[in-house]
Formats: sequence, structure tokens, C-alpha cells
Amino acid sequence: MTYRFGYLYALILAGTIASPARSEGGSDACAAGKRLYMEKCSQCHGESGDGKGVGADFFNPRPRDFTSGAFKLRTTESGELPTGGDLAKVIRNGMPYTGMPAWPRFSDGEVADLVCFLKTLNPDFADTSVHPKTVTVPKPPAYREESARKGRAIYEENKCLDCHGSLGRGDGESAPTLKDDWGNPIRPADLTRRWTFRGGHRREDIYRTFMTGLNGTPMPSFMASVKEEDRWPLVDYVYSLSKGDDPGYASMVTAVSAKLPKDADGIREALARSKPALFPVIGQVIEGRRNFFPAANAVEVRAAYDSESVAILVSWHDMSPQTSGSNSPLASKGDSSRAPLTDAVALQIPFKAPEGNAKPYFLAGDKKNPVEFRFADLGKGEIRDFLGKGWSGLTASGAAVKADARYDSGEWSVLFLRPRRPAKGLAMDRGVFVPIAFSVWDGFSGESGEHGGVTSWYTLYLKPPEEGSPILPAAARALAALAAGAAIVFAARFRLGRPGAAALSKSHLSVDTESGDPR
Amino acid sequence: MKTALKLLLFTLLVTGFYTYIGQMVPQTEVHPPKTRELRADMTQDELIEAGQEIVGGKGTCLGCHTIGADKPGRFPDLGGVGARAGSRKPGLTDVEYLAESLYDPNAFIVEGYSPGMPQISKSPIGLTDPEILAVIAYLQSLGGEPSVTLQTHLKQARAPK
Amino acid sequence: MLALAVLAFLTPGPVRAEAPPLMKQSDCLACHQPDRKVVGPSFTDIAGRYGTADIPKLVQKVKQGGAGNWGALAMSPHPDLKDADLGAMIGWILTAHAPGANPAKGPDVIAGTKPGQEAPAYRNFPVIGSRVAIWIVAQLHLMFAAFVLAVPMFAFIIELIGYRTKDERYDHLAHEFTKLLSTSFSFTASLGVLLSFLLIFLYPKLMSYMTAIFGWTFLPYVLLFFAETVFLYSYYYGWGKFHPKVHLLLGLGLNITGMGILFIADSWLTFMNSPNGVTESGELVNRWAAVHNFTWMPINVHRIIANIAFGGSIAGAYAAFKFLDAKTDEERAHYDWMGYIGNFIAISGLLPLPFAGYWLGKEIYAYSQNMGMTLMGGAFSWLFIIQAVLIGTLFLAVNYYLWLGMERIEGAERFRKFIKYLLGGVTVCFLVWATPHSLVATVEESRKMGGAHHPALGVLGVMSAKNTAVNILILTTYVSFLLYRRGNKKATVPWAKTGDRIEFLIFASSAIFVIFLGVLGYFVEAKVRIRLSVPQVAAVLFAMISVTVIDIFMFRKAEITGEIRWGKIPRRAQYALFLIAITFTWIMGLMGYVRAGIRQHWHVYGVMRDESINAFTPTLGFAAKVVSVTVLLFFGFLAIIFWLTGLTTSADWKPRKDGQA
Amino acid sequence: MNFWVVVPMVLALIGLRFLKPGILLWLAAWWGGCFIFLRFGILPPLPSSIIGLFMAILTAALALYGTADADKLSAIGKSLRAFLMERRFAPWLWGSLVVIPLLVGFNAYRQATSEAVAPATGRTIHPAPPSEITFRGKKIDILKASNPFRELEGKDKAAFAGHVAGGRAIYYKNCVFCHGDNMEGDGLYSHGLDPQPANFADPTTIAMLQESYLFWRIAKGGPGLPEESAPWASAMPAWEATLGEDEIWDVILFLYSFTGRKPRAQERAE
Repeated sequence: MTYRFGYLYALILAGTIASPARSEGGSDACAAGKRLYMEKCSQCHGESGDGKGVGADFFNPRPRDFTSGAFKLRTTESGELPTGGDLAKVIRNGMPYTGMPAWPRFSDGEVADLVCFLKTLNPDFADTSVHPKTVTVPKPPAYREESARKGRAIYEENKCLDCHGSLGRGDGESAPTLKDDWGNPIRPADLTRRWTFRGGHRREDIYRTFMTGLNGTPMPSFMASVKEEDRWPLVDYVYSLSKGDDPGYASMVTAVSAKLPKDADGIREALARSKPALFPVIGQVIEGRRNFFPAANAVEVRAAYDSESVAILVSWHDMSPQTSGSNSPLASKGDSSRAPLTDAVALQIPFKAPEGNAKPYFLAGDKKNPVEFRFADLGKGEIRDFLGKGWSGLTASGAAVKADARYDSGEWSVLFLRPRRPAKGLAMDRGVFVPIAFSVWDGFSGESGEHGGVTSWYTLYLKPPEEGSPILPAAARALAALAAGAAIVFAARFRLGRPGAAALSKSHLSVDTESGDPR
Repeated sequence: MKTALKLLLFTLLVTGFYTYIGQMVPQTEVHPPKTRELRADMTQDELIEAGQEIVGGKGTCLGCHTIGADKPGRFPDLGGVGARAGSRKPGLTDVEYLAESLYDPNAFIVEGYSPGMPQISKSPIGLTDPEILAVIAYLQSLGGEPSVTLQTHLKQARAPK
Repeated sequence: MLALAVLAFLTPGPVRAEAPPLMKQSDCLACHQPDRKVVGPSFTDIAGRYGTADIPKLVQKVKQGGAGNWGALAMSPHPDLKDADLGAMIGWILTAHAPGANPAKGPDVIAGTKPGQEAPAYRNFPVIGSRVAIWIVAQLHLMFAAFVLAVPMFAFIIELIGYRTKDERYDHLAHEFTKLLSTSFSFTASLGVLLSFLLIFLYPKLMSYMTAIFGWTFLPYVLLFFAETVFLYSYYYGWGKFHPKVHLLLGLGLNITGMGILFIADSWLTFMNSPNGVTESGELVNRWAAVHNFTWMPINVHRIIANIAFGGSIAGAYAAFKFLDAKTDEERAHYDWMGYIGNFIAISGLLPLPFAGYWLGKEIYAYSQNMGMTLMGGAFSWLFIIQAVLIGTLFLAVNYYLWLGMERIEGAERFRKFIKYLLGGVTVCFLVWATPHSLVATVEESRKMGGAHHPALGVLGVMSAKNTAVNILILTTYVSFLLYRRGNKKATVPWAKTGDRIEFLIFASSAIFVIFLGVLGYFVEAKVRIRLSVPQVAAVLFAMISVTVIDIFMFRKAEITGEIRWGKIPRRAQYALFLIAITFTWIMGLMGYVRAGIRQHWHVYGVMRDESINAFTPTLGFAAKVVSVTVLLFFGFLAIIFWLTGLTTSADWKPRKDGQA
Repeated sequence: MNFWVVVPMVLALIGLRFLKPGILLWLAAWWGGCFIFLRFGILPPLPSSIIGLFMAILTAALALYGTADADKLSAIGKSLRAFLMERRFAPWLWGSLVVIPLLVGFNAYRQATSEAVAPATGRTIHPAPPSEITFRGKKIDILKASNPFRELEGKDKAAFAGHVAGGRAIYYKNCVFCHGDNMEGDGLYSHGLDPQPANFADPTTIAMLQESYLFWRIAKGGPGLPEESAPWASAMPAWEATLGEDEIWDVILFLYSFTGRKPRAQERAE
């Protein structure tokens, strides 16, 4: 992101005059920081720094209350205040997957001003005689598989899995009960997605978090309990749980041609051949009861097809399965039933083939372009079809069928089976690109109806089976190129080799500058 | 002759190249905004929507009327008209009342207002009978239950040409 | 030509629609019509009863409403209208509809001009459909007309040069240009007749409406056409038979009548884009305003300039063909020279063309922001990427021809080292101009870019960058020309070195100024940014004019270091000439498409809807195909014309060996 | 710009210059250099459609360079002839005769085995607005409407600031999630949207538009986009359902005030 505006800044440098010089240090700097704070920060963190700005209610985790003195990301020991450098780092880098953005646009001076002002918000900072003890992160040794394996034992020993779950998906037994110091429910990190770690995902960042803990949250410091030689193995184990530093979000899921058996197990086996595609899930912040922080942040999709049907397997991480009660896409504001909400998932595809590029509105379609909306209630274990003309225009269009939904170690996976050419609806032919979108509801977080997590439109592609090896046609092309090349070279050599050809290159290429006469 | 052939080839190449460029850019066909057709098989919702369009567009109704405004304009506000249409004039159902107001606007004048609405079935506005039905459906939907369909017969309706 | 453009700027703007703008927004027309009673009395009746002295009284009347004066139906009160506005509106009603305003016919609304009353709507043309048929024929007609209008202009000027310098070559050249003309003229006329027949047959409703509005212009059009025919044939066949001055006078007459025809025909089609002088429902209220509509003069000027460039390029293509086909050195020398002159004319037209186009665009925006948006930002924005490719190719080819042209000049080798810098400049400008604002990108690609715009390229995709690129492109081409001109000359004046430095300074500073303004454009508000293009253009014009003046004086008594060996030019240069002609023709076709296309689903914008099955705007790919077909047809016809002309042509021209062009 | 690619490439070209390469080699080096610059030298990477367009132009320019005067052309002719005929180039000649077909074959193989990619779509970013819209039953003329609070800027500073503050609250309650805290279109959910949210800080977005245009876009959102803005109605909601007329004008004031840009003024023929 830093380069996003680098080019423009270059232009601005070329075209504008530098702003008036900033005075260094003292209350002046704090005043400058205050101005900046009021302009850029106060809308969320509040004008008095109490974390109650106009936008505060729309974020989860909530904006930091600077008056409390509890800061999550520090290099200081548990319970201590952060250093100025810690604050500056958070401003600079932001916190991924929260409302706190990175601020590369601030100059170092401006960040220093802001830090100066932030410190005035909590009287504890005023005492400059106390120097909090800082944690030093040693230079990390190289990552080793063996070390990560050793780390697993330490992970279990220290009860990490009570919160973070056996496979690190944030689904530990006590996970649903966790609260932060202000009494708000809080989720343990999903360790298999390190790109969402608030404090950074490098191994030294993870080490630091173990050592300092996260003030204000149930995450303690392990400085005392984990021996020095066990620290890096633990880091390596956590590090090994994620596939990479970035999510590698896809824009398309490729359905492979396969023989789909009748039983769910068989189909799931066939689907294992398909390459999973990860799509980001975002909050439905547009209409009705908006959802500003959906429980799921991504769905993983696999797909396969045979001559009759298409199988789509949707999976996502869920802290605790909710299977008693019900859920429905129609549940709306007026729905006062207190029945417990179950987890649910839906996929949608346009009802009719898109004309040109036009696709339906991504929230359950629109009046002009309806969508086929397949909703799976994981409590009842059934899938029901709806016709979507927008959230308020969803109508049930088919009988419920039994769903194959499974929950395992913090992950739901739900199998959707759809005829390739239904009597009504979009026919899915080989080699076509079908728009597809998903929605996920977490019953535990009270998600239902339009209050859920959604994705934008992505593409489902039915990849035609490979016919024969691609090597033969490629070889044929190469041979053709060889033949053409050889023909050119030999023809040219033949012509150039003829007597009198010395003049040819000249006369042929620059013809009549000399002779004036084309051959 | 050889020159002519060469130049012909050259011309074909160049125009071919430009045609190719023309195919490379995004292709969109822009269709004129559809004038809503009033089909016999329209659903109630579609009819209401068509009526709303006519009220805002061809019918020019919003030039004088408001819908749900705090201060009524020079003509009565139409917000919630569907609810009170049935009780405005004794002996007339809501549909009959609305039809009368459209075909013969000055037959009944809401208290506090002066007459002046043109007959919208005549030129220059010239709504057709089905269009007037759509308008009635829309007006009914403002606070009332729409009952009109395109099959509804109004006594004011002109004989089909 | 510049004088004409200036003249066009100075003439007062068109008579805007008579009704005060408020009239259209208010609800008056719901009850009142100009000429007949609807709910309230007609304007004519009102104007018959009241005079301007009654305005204050009427203002109050309208504000309060009421009944009794005209009938029982009450007028609704209009308390929210301002007195001043009401006064203006009533004033207009009273004056524009007063019985005395048009005593012969009473109201000046012409009966029967309402669109689409009894006329049959559309007929179909087999296989390709009505629209494509009209499209192709109209475009072909336009191309030939452009050629037929342009050639007399430069034939006349060349003849004049020949007459003044007593150099016979010019006279012969002018004669040869005119030879192309007589056959083309017949083609133009035939295509015109075909077009009218097709239009009347396929679009009867539209044509009857247009006839109602423009019927009165048909007679002068036909008369001018006859006059042009007479002038053309007497000019051509009278070559050498009249006194030169009489002959030149004939040429002048030919040009004037041609221009008149162009202006009249333009009024028809510009009216369709920016109708004026009619009410919202299409009734004619002012004939002259219909002619003198918003885009009329800009289109006239744009067309004249483009025609010259186009005509020059076609003449160049003719010469290129003859050169390639020539058997003797004399012939080659002659056609090399002719191609050079044709290309020179094309460049002279090409350089001011963007400015004329700019004026036209501005007028379109002023007429209707909707139409402007459609043109620049909407459905047609991609068309300008195609256009950029075409114009870029044109500039590359023009420069390339000039550089190759230095091969025929002894001593010009010393300038070869500059070619790469000029080429670099032209290429960079071309790249900037061809950079689209919104890019075609896959989801992954746009994720990486962080949006639909590229952070670096997005900056190049907008107006400021394009304007800058065009201006620099023009400057660079001018430098190429300057180098060519200096090829075999060495300045002898004592201040030659200083002169060179001053010229360089002028170029450099105007280029820097243009770029500076281009960058500045990103930091100012849109209103200012749009105006920045004026100083940019002014800087370029200033540089070109001042350098030309300095150069003329500097090389007045220049030493000629080598001769110009006409005919000694590489054959590939002739292909460049041909490329220029093809590209120009293609651009004409494309611009014809966009001019008609921005009306979208209107025959007459905002007045008369296109209700045919062809009302949609086709894709650019389809348009490109039609344009290509048109261009190929045009070149096919041209080949016939060249062949016919060739039957009577023999090169009777002797090169002069003094190296002077 | 990716200096790790650009700097070595420029150095290599400069180095090559000192070796006085033949014209053919020199042209090839430039062509390759241009391609490497466009493909790898610019960050973020350019879409392949643009690379194609630019390379076509650059190829044409290089071809013109090689043929723009007689010396270069004959040099090219000589190099070509030498390359084809002379013994010292024979390995290169036969080598290229082998390598080029191999490359062709490899490319064909790669194309056959590579994953299909959903077709790229072009999108009209600023489609023409309708001349008027119906906002909650009220007609608003998009061509002429102006921000009713804009005039307060000069007249009543306090009232103006009030409207801007109102707009600010609306922005942080509704817009920030996608358009971001810096209004750079990089909000919390921007990574999950396609097309991505508009970047208001970019000089080519709101600074180019009239306030009434923004009103249209905010009021009618993605569903209200005309046909030409395919691929689909963007995720932008139609705020007509949530925000009142004044609120929309307020938030427009805030957009301009926060980014420090000025709206395009209404241009009308006098």
C-alpha cells in the first residue's frame, strides 16, 4: 500500500511548497499532535481519547480507550505502559483486520506529535521517572520443522489449545467464554491465518506477543512459564500453522471434472482433487441490521462436476458450532423470536445467464437480475432454495433437502449439490464462467437474516477435462516454427548467396536511394 | 498493377489492424432506456412500479403534487392517499374515486384547494387507460392495499381504438 | 484558415432557445401551449389580450392563481416563483407570441412540424439493416465531399502561388489536383442522391420532420450545388483558356459555393445533435436558430480544417501510388514533389485540428452535460483510446515521412542524430495519449493495483496528461519539419547562432511551460484545470509562430549547401504517405460514428426519439468493422478515380534543378 | 517503481552502449529493456492489456528508428546479412533456429496447461448521469442541482462547519468501512470488494466531478448505475433508503473538505 500514492507524492513534491516548519518538542508538538488527532483519530477514539467517537460503535474490536492505559501491542512487560516507539509503530502499521488502518501518509514528525498527544491522555504517562521494563526479542534462529514439532508439545503443555484450539483455529473449549477487561466478548486469534495477527506475523512478532501478552485481553505473558529454550520452538509451531504470510485470496474456483458418486463421503473424496480457493468474507454493512464485524473472515471453496451435477464444498472456521435452534435468510428486524440461532451458510448464483457483463446486485440479487440463493441451516441440517431479488425480496422456491454438513476442529464444511442444468435457473456448461457468491452466519454471534458475513461476486469455472496430452500440440507448434524459421533462413541464404548478392542487401532493403529503380 | 496489388494488401493490413484495435477495447452495447410496456401479465408489484414511473415522469404529477412532504404544495399531498381515497366521496370506492380524480379532476375538490388540475387523459399529457390504471395502482399502494389490475374496467375508460 | 477560425469565434453565439430556461422547468406547459388551448389559454391568445404594460398585473395573477378571466377552470397559484423570473417568462409569452410578431401567419409556429404525427415510421433495408446502409452511404458521401471541398482550396492556393511566382510547376500541380476533382465530384453527387433516397425511403418520419424544419434551406442548397458544378467544370476545362485572373476567380467561386454547401448540410446534422429554435415538443419557433445551433459553427470549422488535412493526405496517397508505379526518373521526381506538397497540406491541417476539436467538445459540454459525459466519460470513453492509437500512428507516420524526406536533401545527414530524440518524444506522447483512464484488468490485476486505476498510470489517463501530450506531440512534429526545412540551408546572417539559441529557448521554455501546466492541473480545481488548456495551446502556437518568423528571417539569404533531389526518396516513405491517408480516412469514419453516436437513442437529441429497432448504440467493435468496410469501399472508389484520372494523365513536368521546393 | 529491476537494467543498457553493439542487438536490447521495465519495473504491476498496448507502440517506434535513415537501414541490412551468412555467427543462427521454436513450443504448452482466468472486464468509471433522478419522490435535476450548503462556505462559516461535521459523522458511520479512513478506497472491507471502492483522494475521482454527480452516485448506488458501467452494479449501496437529502449533501461537503479537493463547478451555457 505504501506505493499507492508514492507517485502522486512525487508530483506533489514537484509541485507544491513544503508546509511551514514544525516546532520541535514540548507542548507545541503535543498541540500539533492534538490537531492531527482531532482530524484523523477522534472520530473513532473519541475527542477525549476514551474510545467513544462517532464511529466507535461500528467496530469490533472497539477502538482503544487511551485513558485506560491498557495497550495490547507493546515491547514492555505485561501490565506496563507501552513506550512511545510502540505507539508510533501501531500508528504506522495499523492493526490488520480491525478498523485501525496503517498511516503511511504521516511523516515521522507527525507520528511523534501524535504520540506526544496520546501520552497526555493518560496521567500514568506523566511520570517520566518510571521506565517500564522492556522485553528484548533475540535475533530469531532459522525456522526448522523439527523445532516446530517440538513446539507442539509446548503448545499443549501451556494450555494454548484451551483457547486457540487443537488445530489453532481459535476454537478452544473456553473460547466462547472469553471476555476482555471491559467485559466485551473477545475471540482468540485463529492461528492458521497469521496475516490477521494484530501485532504482525513475523516470527519475532509472535515471540514478542508471547513475552508481553496482550494487556486488556485474556492473553497472558508467557515470560515466566515458558523456558528460554522452549520459546522459539513454540513460535515455530504457531508459525507453521499458517500456509503463508498473506491469505492468497482467489477470484475463481475451478470445478474439476470428476465422477461424482451418490454418497456424500464419495463426493467429498472426489472434491479433494479440486484446488481450494479462499474468498474473503466481509461484513454486510449496507442494509437492514448491518453487521460490522462478521465472525468468519474467509470461506474456502472446492468444486467438482460430472455430467449431471456440480458439487461445491464450502468450509470456514467457526469458534463453536451452533446446531440447536434455527436460522433463516428471511429473519429480519421484526423477528422477535428468541429461539437460539444456528450457524448457516448460503451460496448464490445468478438466476439467468448474465447478459454481457451485467451481474445481479451482490446482496441477494435485485429485481432485474434475480439470484438463485441456496441456504443451508446447519441446525436443521437442510438446504433450501430461495429466489433472491434483494434481501427484502427473498422467497422460498423449493423444498428443503438434507444437507451434508460437518464440523471438525473449528471448521465447518458444507456440501452443496446442484444439477448442472436445472429446469429453472442457470445452466452450467463446461468452459463457462459462472458468477458465484457466498454468505456465512455465525449463530453464536447472533448472525441471522441480512445480519451476516457476505462475499463479493467471484467466479465458478467448470474446467473441461484435459483431452490428451498438451505436449503433442505444443510440439507441433514448435515444429511449425522450426520449419518456418528454417525456410526463411535458407531462402535468405540462397538469395544472398547468389552472385551479385553483395549489392542485394543494399538494393533490396534501401532500394532506390541509389539506383532509383526498384528491381 | 503490381504496385496496386501491393498497396491493396497494405490497405487491407492497416484497416485490419485498426479493426483489431476496435475489438480489443471493452464492448458494450448501450440500449435506450426501456419505455415500460404495460403487459397484461404484469404482477401487481410491476404495475405499481410502472405507475410510480408515470407519476414521476410522463404524468408530470409531481409538478404540482407532493408525496409525503411536510408542507403540501399548491395541490394536495398524495402521501397516504390510498388509505383515504375510499372515504373521500360517499358512494365511491377508492378505485372509483381515484379514477374520477384522474379523468375528471374538478368533479371533487379537496377542501382548502382550488381547482386547476388538467385532465390527464387528454393531450398534452395524454395518459392511456392502462397507464391510468397503473397510476391508480400506485396511488392505492400509498397507504392502502392495491386492488387494481390491468383487467380492471373503469367506466371512464375510452373504447379501444 | 486561421482567420476563418477567428471569425467563427468572434461571431455572436447562436440565438439560444427563446423561452427563458425557467419556462421549461416550470409547469406552465402542462396547461398552456403556444398555439392552442389546453387547460389554460394558449400563449397566442394571452399575447393577443395583454401587452407588455400588463406584466406587473400578470405577475401577481400567476402568483395568486384564480379563475374567471378565461373560463371557470382556475389557474393554480405559483407562490414559489420569483417576480423577476415570472416577469421574464411573461415577457417572453407576450412578445414572442404577439400577433404583430409574425403578422402573415399569426403565431410563428409552423403548422405540421410536430414530430411523428401521420408519417410512417421506419422501413427496413435488406440484409444489413437500415442503419448500417445509411451509415455507410452517409460516411462515403462525407468522405468524398470532404475531398471535393478540400482539393479546390489547395488547388486554388497552389495556382495562386504559381501565378504569383510565375513558376509553371505549381500551375501544373494545381491542374493535376483538379483532375482528381472532376471524377470525385460525380461520385460525391451520386452518393448524395443515393443518401437522400435512402433516407427518405428508410426514415420517412424523421425526414418529414427535418423537411418541415429545414425545407427552406433546400432551394439555396440546390442553387449552390448548380453553381458549384458550373464553377468546377469551367475551372477545370478552362485551364489555360482564360486569363489567369479570371481563372483564379472561377476557383474562388468554386471554393465559396463549396463552403456554402458544407455550411448548409452541417446545419442539418448539427441540429440533430444540438437542436435549437424548437420547443421541447419539437415545434419550430425560429428557423435561423435551428440552423445556427450550438455545434454548427464548431463543426463547420472543424470540418473545414479536417477536410484540408484529409484532402492533402488523399492527394499524397495518389502521388505515392504514382511514384511507386512510375517508370522514369522525371515521373518519380514529379510525384515525389506532389506527395511532399500533399503531406505538407495534411500536416498544416493536422496541427490545428486538435484545437478545433477541443472547441467542439467544449460546445457539446455546454449544450448538454449528459452528452458531454457520454462522449468523454461514458460509453464512448474507450473510443478515444482507439482514436489515440490512430492519431499517434498519424503523428509517427508524418514524422517518419519528414525524416525520410531528408534523404533527398543533400547535407541533411547532419540532422540524423536528432531523429532518435524526436522519435522518443513522439513515442512517449503517444504512450501517454493511449493510456486509458480505467484499465481493462482481471480481478487479480486490479487487486494488485489497489483499485480500478493504476497509481502511476491513472495519473496519465486524465485530461491534463492528454492535453500535455498532444501539445508536445505538435511541438515535436513542428521541430521535425523545421529540421527538414533547414536540410540544405546554412544561415548566413551574422546572428545565426543567437537565432538558433533563441529558437531553442523558445521551444524549451514552451515545452516546460506546457508540462508545468499539465502537472499543475492535478492540484487545482476542475474549473481552473479546464482553462489551463488555453495557455498550453497558446504557448505552443506562440512557439510555432515566433520560431517560424525567426527562421524566415534567418534563412532569407541562406546559403544552399546541397540540392533537393526530388524522387530520391525511399519507397517506404511512400507507404508512410499511404498509411497517413488510410489512417485519416479511418479517423474520419470513427469521428462520424461518434458524432452520430452521442445522440444515443435520439434522432434529434431530446426532441425526437429513435424508436426503430436500431435505436441502441452498437459496440465499438461493430463500429470499427463498419468503419473499415467504409474505408475499404472509399479506397476502392478512389482506385477507380485514380485509374480514370490516369487515363488522361501524362507527366509533363520538368523538375527544376535549383533545389527549391 | 521497482528499483531492483530498473537500476540494473539501465546499467546494463549503459554498459551495452560502451560495447558498441550492432544495431540489431541494440534494438533487441531496447525492446527487451522496455518489456522488462513495463512488466517488472513498475509497482504495482501493470495489467497485461496495458503492457500489450504499450509494447505494440514501442515495437512500432523501434522499427521506425531502425529504418528512419539510410545509414541505419543499411547497417541493419548488413548485420542481417552477416548474421545469416557469416561463419562467426553460425552458432547463433543455428542456436536461434532451435531456441525460438522451443520457446514457441514451451509457450504453447504453458498456455494449454495454465489455469483459465476469468475474463478481464473494462468498466466505465464515470458513466454519464441521468438528467434527473427521483429522490424519495422528489425530482432532482442532476445537471443543475447544486449543494444547497455550499454557499454557506462564504456566508456563514459556523453553519458550514456544522454541516461538514454532520457529514463527518455520517461518513464514519456508513462509508468508512469500504472507502477507508484516508478516503483512499482502502477501508476494512475493500479487499473483499470488486470493483474496489472509489479512492476520493485520487485527483481523478471526486475532484473531476460536480457535487450533483456525487449526489446521484450516493443516492442511487451500484444498483442505479446505467448499463454501460458493467461488469455489474458495484457494491455501493443506494443510500436513498437510509440517508436523507440533506444528509447526502452534508457528507459530500465532508468528502471535499477532508480530501482538500474542490468540486467541479457547474458549467452552463449562458
